[in-house]
Amino acid sequence: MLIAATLAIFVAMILAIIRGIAGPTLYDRILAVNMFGTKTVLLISLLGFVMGRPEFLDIALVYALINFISVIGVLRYSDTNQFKHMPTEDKSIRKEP
Amino acid sequence: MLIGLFNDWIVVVLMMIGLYIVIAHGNLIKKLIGLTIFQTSVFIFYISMAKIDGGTAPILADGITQYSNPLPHVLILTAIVVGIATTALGLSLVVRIKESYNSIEEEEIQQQDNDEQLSTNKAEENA
Amino acid sequence: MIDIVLLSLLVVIAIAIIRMKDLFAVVMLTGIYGLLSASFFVAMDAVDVAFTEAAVGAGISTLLMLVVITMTGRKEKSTRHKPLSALFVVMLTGGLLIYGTLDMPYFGSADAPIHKHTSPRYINDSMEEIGIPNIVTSVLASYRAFDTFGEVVVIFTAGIGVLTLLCVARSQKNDEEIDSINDSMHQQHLVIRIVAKMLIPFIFLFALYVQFHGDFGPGGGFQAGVIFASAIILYAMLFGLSTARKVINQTFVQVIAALGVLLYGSVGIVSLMNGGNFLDYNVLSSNPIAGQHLGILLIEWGVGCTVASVMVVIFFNFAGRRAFQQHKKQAQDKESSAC
Amino acid sequence: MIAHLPILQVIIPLLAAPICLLLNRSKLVWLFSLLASGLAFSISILLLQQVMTSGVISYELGGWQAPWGIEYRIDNLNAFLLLIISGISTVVLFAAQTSIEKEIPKDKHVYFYVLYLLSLTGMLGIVATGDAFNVFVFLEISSLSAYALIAMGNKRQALWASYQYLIMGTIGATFILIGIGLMYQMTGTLNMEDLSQRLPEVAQTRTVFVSFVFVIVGVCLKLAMFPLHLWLPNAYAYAPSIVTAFFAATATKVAVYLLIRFTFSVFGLSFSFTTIPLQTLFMALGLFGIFVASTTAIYQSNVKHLFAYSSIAQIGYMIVGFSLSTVTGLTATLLHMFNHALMKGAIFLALAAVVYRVGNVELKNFRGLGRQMPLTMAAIVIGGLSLIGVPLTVGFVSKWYLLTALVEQGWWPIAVLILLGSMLAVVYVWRVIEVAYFKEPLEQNVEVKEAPMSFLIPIWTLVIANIYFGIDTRLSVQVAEAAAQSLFGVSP
Amino acid sequence: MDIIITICSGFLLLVGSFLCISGGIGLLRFPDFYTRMHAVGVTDTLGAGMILVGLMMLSTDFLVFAKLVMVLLFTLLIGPTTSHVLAKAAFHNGVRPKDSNNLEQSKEKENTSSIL
Repeated sequence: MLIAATLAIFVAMILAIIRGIAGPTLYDRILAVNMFGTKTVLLISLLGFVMGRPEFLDIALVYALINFISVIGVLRYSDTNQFKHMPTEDKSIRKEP
Repeated sequence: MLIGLFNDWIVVVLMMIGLYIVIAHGNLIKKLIGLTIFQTSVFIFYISMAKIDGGTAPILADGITQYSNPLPHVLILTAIVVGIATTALGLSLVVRIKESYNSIEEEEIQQQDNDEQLSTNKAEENA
Repeated sequence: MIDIVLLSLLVVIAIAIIRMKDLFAVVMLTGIYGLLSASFFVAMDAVDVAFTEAAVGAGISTLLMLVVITMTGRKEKSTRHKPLSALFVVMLTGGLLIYGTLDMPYFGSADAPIHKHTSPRYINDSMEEIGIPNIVTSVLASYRAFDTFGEVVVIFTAGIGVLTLLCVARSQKNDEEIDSINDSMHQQHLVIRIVAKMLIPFIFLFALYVQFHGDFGPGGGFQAGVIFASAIILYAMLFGLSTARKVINQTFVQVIAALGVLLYGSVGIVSLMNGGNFLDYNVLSSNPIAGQHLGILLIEWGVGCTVASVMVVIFFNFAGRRAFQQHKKQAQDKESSAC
Repeated sequence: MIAHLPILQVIIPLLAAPICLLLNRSKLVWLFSLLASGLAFSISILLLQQVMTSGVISYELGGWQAPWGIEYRIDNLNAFLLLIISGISTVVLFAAQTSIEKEIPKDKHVYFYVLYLLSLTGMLGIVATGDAFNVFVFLEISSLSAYALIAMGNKRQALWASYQYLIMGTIGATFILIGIGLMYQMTGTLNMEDLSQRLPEVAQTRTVFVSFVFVIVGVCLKLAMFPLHLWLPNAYAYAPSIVTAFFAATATKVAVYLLIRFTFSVFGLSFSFTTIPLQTLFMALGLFGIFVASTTAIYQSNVKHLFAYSSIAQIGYMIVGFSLSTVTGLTATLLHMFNHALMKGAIFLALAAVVYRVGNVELKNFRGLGRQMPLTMAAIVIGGLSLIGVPLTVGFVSKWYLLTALVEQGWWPIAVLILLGSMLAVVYVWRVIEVAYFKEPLEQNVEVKEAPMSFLIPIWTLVIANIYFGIDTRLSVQVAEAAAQSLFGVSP
Repeated sequence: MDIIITICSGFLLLVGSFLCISGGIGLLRFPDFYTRMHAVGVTDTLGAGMILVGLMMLSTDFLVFAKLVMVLLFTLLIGPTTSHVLAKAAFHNGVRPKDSNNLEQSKEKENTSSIL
């Protein structure tokens, strides 16, 4: 059963990578990275149980943490010109940041 | 034969991709990323060297006899930190180069340097 | 079997990185590349290495590249200069390496020479000589402690190098201006700030757990330092750099970095004074095992301090430079609009 | 304390760096780093005496025996290099404070000294260690601090030169890492002594051959040998002049030491020179390097570029001596390392004095310096003469040993080529002398005065050493001979 | 007793992995950014929760159980937050949902709005 779950997670990771490479807009790619991160967390925990070494769970926790911080970092710096001027409400289509 | 060495061949392919990026691409950040890929593939080569079939992680636990070799892990811990140190220094250089040359493409920077060199030589002739 | 799948995924991503033009996407793919190689290390039982690679490879380097890209622009010019000579050099080295792999011991074979000569002693005797279950930490901190000392100095050098290049003399004036921007940021990031307020203490606690758990499970000075620094970086990203600088100012962090290296060196000097060789922990206290534990604990603490403070210094300098550039652009906009 | 000398040699500058960061006042930090470098210099003298009397010293770090722990092995070769590096660094540090006054902004002086001490530690660490992976770690320390130091130059080209050096240097270091990894894979040990015993039985495998090629290419990248030297001229020309003086005299010597250590001690003489035609390859590259570098040096308008290219030519001489693989050939290389350090140290320190007074080192600013800065120009003249190899100077000694080694092997034509190479050196040295002594100074350089004392003392100590070791060659030749014998004696 | 546990955990793992795969397929097939967001956001948190609870059932000693609880809590906390921040940033930067009624009008808007 564990092996089946690991294979499923692998398939999900490959799908995420396809979207990551193909994704037209930047935010599709951030979404792919986010999904890829959560899938790696699951993969590591499952590997921990498949290989019978439960120490792996610390690494799974760090993965989730790092994934969270890098996605926040990407979003924080992707809308770069947010600080140029006060963000008005009716934000029309943004030109190249 | 194939299965045994397949791992190393993929690592060699990764190394060559990293080296190709460093040499062929003009963008300075792309070069640094190529360098990271090149170094990460060397780490993967070291770690796949240390693995024993049926061996588990080198943390002593009762009831387990076969452990993978811990020494390459120690070497790679050092090498990862060296890699991030070089990347951080390279990125700070890229920021300063962008500020002074206003471009991070290798050809443009080289062009600006050559023009500056020519202008100083010309100034020297008529001086 | 798992590793072949992971390696082929890595090759796919590396090829995608070659073809991508938009640097943002390339940095994202580098993040995925770091995560994938870290999970490869987990599959290869390299637990500590996976820890560090994830925290450093996928976390810090992606963040740094992001900050640099916001300063230098996202588009990469498409001209590939001298691709043929690059291809030739790459083919040459690749062919040489493949030629070299023909005589290598097969992957995972137990009778390879490296499993015979030095490492049997590490695996069998490390429990009696040093007494901690995690062999990687015992080799890292005791058998080859000088390598780790060199490595702490490498990180310290990188921190000083980034400081010399990006250090910006901050005037008091532009701090108030940045604070005004901060208020606008507040209502932008309301949700994430509340979640971050909940998370950051937990991350600090987790970092300390990793620091002191290094002897029994995966973990140690480097990983703890990087996690500690990433919590501070999260705080700086969300609550603004100037508030973060008020909490942790530049000189304080430099002092901690220097103290970390000195702590590591002084453990060596003390063992010199007690008559052992440099970094010989047996002489640190009455019975050797306690000495080893004490020595490893102290140097892990030194490593943790230095790595955390250098990572914070590096991020603060990059973000500080970005704020400095934006501030200069604003000043120019004002002048151009004013005159 | 005497037993702990090998490790103190590296630890004192290493711990001095963070202490300097804590002190944080540039005057105090300068004195402290001068003290640390002087201490390292005196330790290296003691070590040299100890090695000359009692043979190889082995120091186990952490108290673990050799192949399991890291071991410091100091033999004649190491001690000789340690002496050169710490000596040059002490002399150069003497002039550092006044020189960086003009070239580096005030708030960065402390960081300059910290990076200087770290690069000194890196070089001492590479030379003193007997563990292959430890070489890589300390190589990274010295390279990282070198990139940061070069990037502190005031012109914008310094940033670009430092970036190129970073890319080339990291590729070189990673090649060395691959080489060490392959060696480790086939023998299972990282200790150099242990490697030299265990390599012969696996020497015929392809992996060891590839690891040898990778290590040699990586070291040649660091060495700036002829085809891989592109990063050196810009890096040395645009860096702050004190940094150039320090690196020109020591950085390439450390790489030459690595080349010698890996080919002779680790892989063994028989393996290194039979698997690939190392002898003819290195001889050809060395000679080619001498001629190409000397001719490009002649057309340079910037004097720092000129002497940077001449450094590449001098490395060519060392490579030719190394490729002979005979005792006298190796002695010639070791002698030339020592002499080249003295020559280049003196010349680049004098250039630092010129930069301090005139502002830049373009050839047109050198007009009439012969009269305005007599002592500095005299130092450049004597350094130039010893570059050419005029008798009574230290350059002549190393050229003499190189020629005898060549003649011993019966290669007359190559000896003639070496003499032709020295003639090229005459041309570019004469270009500098002619401008300095026979041209009227430009109008803005008229009121240039002599360099301050803090420059003249180190410059003239090196110049006097240049002449003294040119005449009384007992000390340098005896140490170089002993080192060469120990290398040939060591390998079976 | 433990047969029930293995069956339960097996069932949970199966459903969890099915959810993950469906999230992946949703990521690829949905036409527009926000629909993909929805697909991933939902299946991520639920699928991960399921698998982790399934693993909790299998875990023997308490330490492993505690770590799994922490991983579960952490994923449940950051999953929705990241989706929220992602959607907010995307909307802020002009990525407009593709409304189905006037498909062609949104067609030209789609290519102008997608930044890259």
